[in-house]
Amino acid sequence: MAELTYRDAVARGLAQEMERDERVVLIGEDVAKAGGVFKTTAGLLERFGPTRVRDTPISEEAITGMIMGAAMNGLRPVGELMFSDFLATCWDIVTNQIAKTRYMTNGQVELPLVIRTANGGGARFGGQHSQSLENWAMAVPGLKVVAPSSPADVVGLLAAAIRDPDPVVFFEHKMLFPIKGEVPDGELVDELGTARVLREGNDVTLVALARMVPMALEAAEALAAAGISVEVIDLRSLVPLDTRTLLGSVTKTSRLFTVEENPRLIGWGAEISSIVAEELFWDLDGPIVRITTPHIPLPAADELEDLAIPSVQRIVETVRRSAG
Amino acid sequence: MAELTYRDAVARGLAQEMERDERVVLIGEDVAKAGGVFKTTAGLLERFGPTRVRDTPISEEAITGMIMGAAMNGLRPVGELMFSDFLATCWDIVTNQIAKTRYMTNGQVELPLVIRTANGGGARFGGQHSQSLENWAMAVPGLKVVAPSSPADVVGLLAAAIRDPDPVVFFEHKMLFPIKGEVPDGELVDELGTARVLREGNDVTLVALARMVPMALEAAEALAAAGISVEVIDLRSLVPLDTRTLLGSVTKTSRLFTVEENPRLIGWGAEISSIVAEELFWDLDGPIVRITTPHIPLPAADELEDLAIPSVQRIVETVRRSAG
Amino acid sequence: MEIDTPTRLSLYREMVRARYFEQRAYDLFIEGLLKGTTHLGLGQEAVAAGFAAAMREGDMTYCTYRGHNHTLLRGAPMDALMGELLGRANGICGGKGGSMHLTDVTKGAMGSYAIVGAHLPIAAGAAWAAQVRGTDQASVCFFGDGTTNIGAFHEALNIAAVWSLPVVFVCENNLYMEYTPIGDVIAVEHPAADRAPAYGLEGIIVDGNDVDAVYETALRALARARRGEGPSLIEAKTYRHGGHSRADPAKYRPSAEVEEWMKRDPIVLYRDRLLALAVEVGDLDQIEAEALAEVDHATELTKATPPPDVAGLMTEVWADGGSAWRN
Amino acid sequence: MEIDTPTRLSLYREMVRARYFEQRAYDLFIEGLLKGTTHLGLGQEAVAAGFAAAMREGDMTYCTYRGHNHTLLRGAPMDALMGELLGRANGICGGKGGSMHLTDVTKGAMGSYAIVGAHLPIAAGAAWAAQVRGTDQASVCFFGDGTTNIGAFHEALNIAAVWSLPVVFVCENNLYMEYTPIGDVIAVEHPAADRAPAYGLEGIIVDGNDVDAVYETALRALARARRGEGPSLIEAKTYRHGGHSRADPAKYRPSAEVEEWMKRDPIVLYRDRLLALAVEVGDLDQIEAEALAEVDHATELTKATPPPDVAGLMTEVWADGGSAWRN
Ligand SMILES: Cc1ncc(C[n+]2csc(CCOP(=O)(O)OP(=O)(O)O)c2C)c(N)n1
Ligand SMILES: Cc1ncc(C[n+]2csc(CCOP(=O)(O)OP(=O)(O)O)c2C)c(N)n1
Ligand SMILES: [Mg+2]
Ligand SMILES: [Mg+2]
Repeated sequence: MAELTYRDAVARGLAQEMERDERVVLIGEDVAKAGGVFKTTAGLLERFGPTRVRDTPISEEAITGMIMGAAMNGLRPVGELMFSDFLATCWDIVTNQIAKTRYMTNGQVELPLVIRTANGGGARFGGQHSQSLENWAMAVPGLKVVAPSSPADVVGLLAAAIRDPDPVVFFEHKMLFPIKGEVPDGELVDELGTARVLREGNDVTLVALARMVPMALEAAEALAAAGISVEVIDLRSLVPLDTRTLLGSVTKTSRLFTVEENPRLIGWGAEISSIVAEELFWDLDGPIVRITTPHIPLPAADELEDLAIPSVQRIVETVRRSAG
Repeated sequence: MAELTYRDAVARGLAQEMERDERVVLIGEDVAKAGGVFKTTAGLLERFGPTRVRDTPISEEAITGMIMGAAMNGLRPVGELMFSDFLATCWDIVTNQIAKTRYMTNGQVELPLVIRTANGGGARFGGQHSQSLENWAMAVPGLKVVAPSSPADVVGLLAAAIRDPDPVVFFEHKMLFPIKGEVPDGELVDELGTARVLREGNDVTLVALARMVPMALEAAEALAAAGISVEVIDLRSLVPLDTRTLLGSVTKTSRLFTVEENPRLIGWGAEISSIVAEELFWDLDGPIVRITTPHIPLPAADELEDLAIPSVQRIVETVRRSAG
Repeated sequence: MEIDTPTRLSLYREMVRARYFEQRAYDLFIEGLLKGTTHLGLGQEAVAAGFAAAMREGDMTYCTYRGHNHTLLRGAPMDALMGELLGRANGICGGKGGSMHLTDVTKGAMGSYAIVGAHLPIAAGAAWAAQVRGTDQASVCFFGDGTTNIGAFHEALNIAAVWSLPVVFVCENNLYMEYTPIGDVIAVEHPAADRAPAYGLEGIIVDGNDVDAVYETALRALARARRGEGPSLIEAKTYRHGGHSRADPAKYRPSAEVEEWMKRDPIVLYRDRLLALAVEVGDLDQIEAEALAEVDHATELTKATPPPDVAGLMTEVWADGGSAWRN
Repeated sequence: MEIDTPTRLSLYREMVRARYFEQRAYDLFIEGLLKGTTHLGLGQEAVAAGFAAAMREGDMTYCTYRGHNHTLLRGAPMDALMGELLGRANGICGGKGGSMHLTDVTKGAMGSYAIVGAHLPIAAGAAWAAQVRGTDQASVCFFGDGTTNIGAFHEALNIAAVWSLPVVFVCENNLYMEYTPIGDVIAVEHPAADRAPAYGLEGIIVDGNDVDAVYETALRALARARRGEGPSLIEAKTYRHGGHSRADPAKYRPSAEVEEWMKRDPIVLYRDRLLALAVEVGDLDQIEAEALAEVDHATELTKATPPPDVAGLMTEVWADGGSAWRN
């Protein structure tokens, strides 16, 4: 058991899989010599050499297109997009090509690839470098969507994503890079599509993802002090979606709150809400409430950005107001 | 009052606005000399000349980027993307630039522009030319999203979109191009953000968009015969969203069904469902049911495609099963 | 280089097979049996035939919606292609792909891509994998003149050149995009060849209606790729006999231009050349008869085949064969 | 061309203003007062100053996240820029933009764009509007060497050339992208100039550290644009003194290379030239003192300004001033 940062967990997960399977290769802007702009790939070039860890031009369509082609011809490539906002610059390759090709060829083409990308706000980078875009990927049939909240999950879910025979978009939250957590020694392989109950509770269920998970946990603590027993679920992946864990929890608590970092309209919380509202209609004791960033681009100034993104305080207040 | 096809209504709406305001210009692939691959811009080159109606290279980033720049410098441009699937090839310009620039500059930049595009399935074109992507646009703060279902709405809403000072993505459904409808004579200008109750009813509310609207109406007719009184709402625009009409209707009927052409996960129906489930929690008599295309890319073969997209029969059966 | 007679006969046969296959596709579209759309390569068969003949097993073809010929001539079974066009159970993609997405991975026909430009980086990626794995595969990517103006073209050419990837980019310059002439939207004469120097590449132009020339050019580019010397960008001048897609009558083209190019029909030209080279006319007649019989057979077989099983709707989104997104 | 002394002094002044402003921004970042990020143009001031001097009112500047200098030198108020960097109420974008999105439309500083390449077609579009409306505006678009490999570069250059748009594309080739040298990712020597012929354009290279040369090149390109002769693509060779962003120490650059370029500091070079041209040292000292005072003043003013009113969070998504998406 070692304490690792979320940042180092990325490199650890990549190294574990590259060690195990020589078909695993990594490309992206500044991923090799510089070890990544977030230092998430530090040491990999030195360890695995320039054929397997390679810097690209600033060409996101080439990065994603190349990993698709490589996956069609025997590699298991990992492509890094420096910021998730840049998904937009290669969205055709991701959605129209990578996501659809297996289906359109009736299974002739297998695409075991991973797109890793730094996601999320909080760094005061402004509207074009701060988005939470898991919902964009969730809306596209044929993509699996993973967003870990802890270093151990980073290692295990990244390994699972790399081993998965389908394309996975792997969102690393940039505000979590410095956080530390215990990571078990040895090979770590988790399972996609499994949510985790991080705290048990009876009164309300709080569902969160990525950076919203530590916030939800902190809010649960504060709510416990106010006499509200909160169950906290970390979804970990949106596709596949662990509806069993989710529905199980809400069956018990009869109240659901979602905490999303994305702007409000059609965030993943809307999907969760529509599933639970339909399937547990007769079990709910009150309306499902979605706690989200408002439907605005993210501003840069710290006071504004902090106000935009759901905070512990906002979670606590919303739950108290609706379920207190 | 003249009978017009939905296809001709596009040209009529464009001509009306180009006649009125010389700042309105149109660019896109094959929009000028050929009159558009769907013949939606036929006659405009002849009428308004090559400066105002212009063919572009196959360069979607240039098309959308150019209309953005032009809108910053005194024009009110309309850009055509031949198929909505190609939104993915310029998604950065649409989402990171066009949608965010007003906010990021604190209102210094105004972007009165329209992106028109042929949307939707049913033409047996296969997975890359058939998508319904209104939900993609709805998820992006800063975009208005319009999808008309009738020729009269095409004219009026297109005029409203062109006059709107904000960027609008205007989805024309390619299976509706040949349908005919009455269009009043003279200048027609509708209002964005207004849904329309197309059929009144008491038992259930059916909310639809674009090609799903005629299907919902047909289903309502069939359901009436089965003794279920259905209110049909055509949303017409997703942003702004006419929640007042929507909530008003559901307050009356206490049951809601959404009919979406997009794949299931985080379609616009999820957002509608989450709003209604939260705000009318105590009014609903049963769960909100979403009728959608399954979460798959669209197949090409007719039998498969017809099965994928919601049909009148599927709507009727779903409503009967849940609300009968 | 002297091309031997068996190879030449084979080149002829493949062009004729492609021609008859697509003529039939057109007829079936007009008959209403082929729904959706088709983009025919009628008139452009020499490019497909010349390259397919020069490629080896293991080499990979990436093509577009205008990809019937390329897929067929790499060896995909004609009836399965016909089945896909008609949306029948024998379709090579189970009816899920349609005309714009013909694929036969077992033959190295790695897919037909319908968004302009997207397959260029994908083809480069397949070549990159060949390089990393040390196979001697080459990847060949076909696209149109209009495709040279989209961003993905630029990104793919650049990275392929910098990484010396074994990929051959083949621009089939048929002078038109959908309805707009390429000359209206570029500031250079040759949409592909004049861009090659931007990537440190030689601009190669070939008569795309001369199958021998295409074949030789293909052999050279493939050899270069296999020697590890990097990509080639080849511009093949050609012309489509018909419209862009479906029943487009292509009225936007000057009739003198059309006539001139019809005289340069690659199949007619090659037939004449073969006869001049003392090939027996009977041999050519036989090739044609066989090709027609093959097309007839594929048509009959497909017409007799039912639509795809509707269960297929929900399969093959994922590698587990299914489409479940929840547990 | 002989540049007159007042113009020269003004070029010097503007470079010095930019230099001091950005040095202060760096200090404030290290102090923790500037959150988020900065991308400084220290060392690249001659490009910004030369172009800004050659441009007229009504002309439009499009730049990147590395856009402080360009925005300032088009005339944006220094204190409002400082306010934006520090996220204060006096920020030119009300704190909503931040360092990467400085904009002052009133001065023709049409925005700083932070996604590589996106602003090239946008700048072309502004030029297109000038052409359609018959104004004599030109649009100038600044970007880096690394930007020449992204698709939007290609699409914008091509359409601008074909439509003869009054736009000047300026590649500030500072030899590096973030941490990777440009030479590693292109197959030509000059990332911009060697691509110009692909669009029928002349490849123009200028010493980006010689402000006179930049100024003259800018004047020529702008005149060409205004004459309706179309776009120019100019590659200005330059170097950033510091890292890519924030506190990046730029250790990836060989120290000999850094030293050589530091000797070619555009401000030092120009000071020497002015002195050689018999400008009084006192005049230069005074310019420097005034610039420093201006920066000090902007800093004090900004430090004394509170954060933006939180009400601004929900304004200016739409033209009605608000952010409502429902009725
Ligand atoms: C990104 C994108 N834009 C537009 C289209 C619509 N489209 C399909 S084919 C075509 C013309 C392509 O021309 P070219 O590259 O010359 O190929 P050709 O059809 O002549 O073989 C266009 C515009 C598309 N499929 N993808
Ligand atoms: C599409 C996209 N990819 C990657 C980035 C991350 N990024 C920001 S600046 C930069 C380097 C740009 O290099 P260059 O064009 O030479 O400009 P410079 O920073 O040297 O001025 C990169 C890769 C981005 N902002 N946008
Ligand atoms: Mg063509
Ligand atoms: Mg640079």
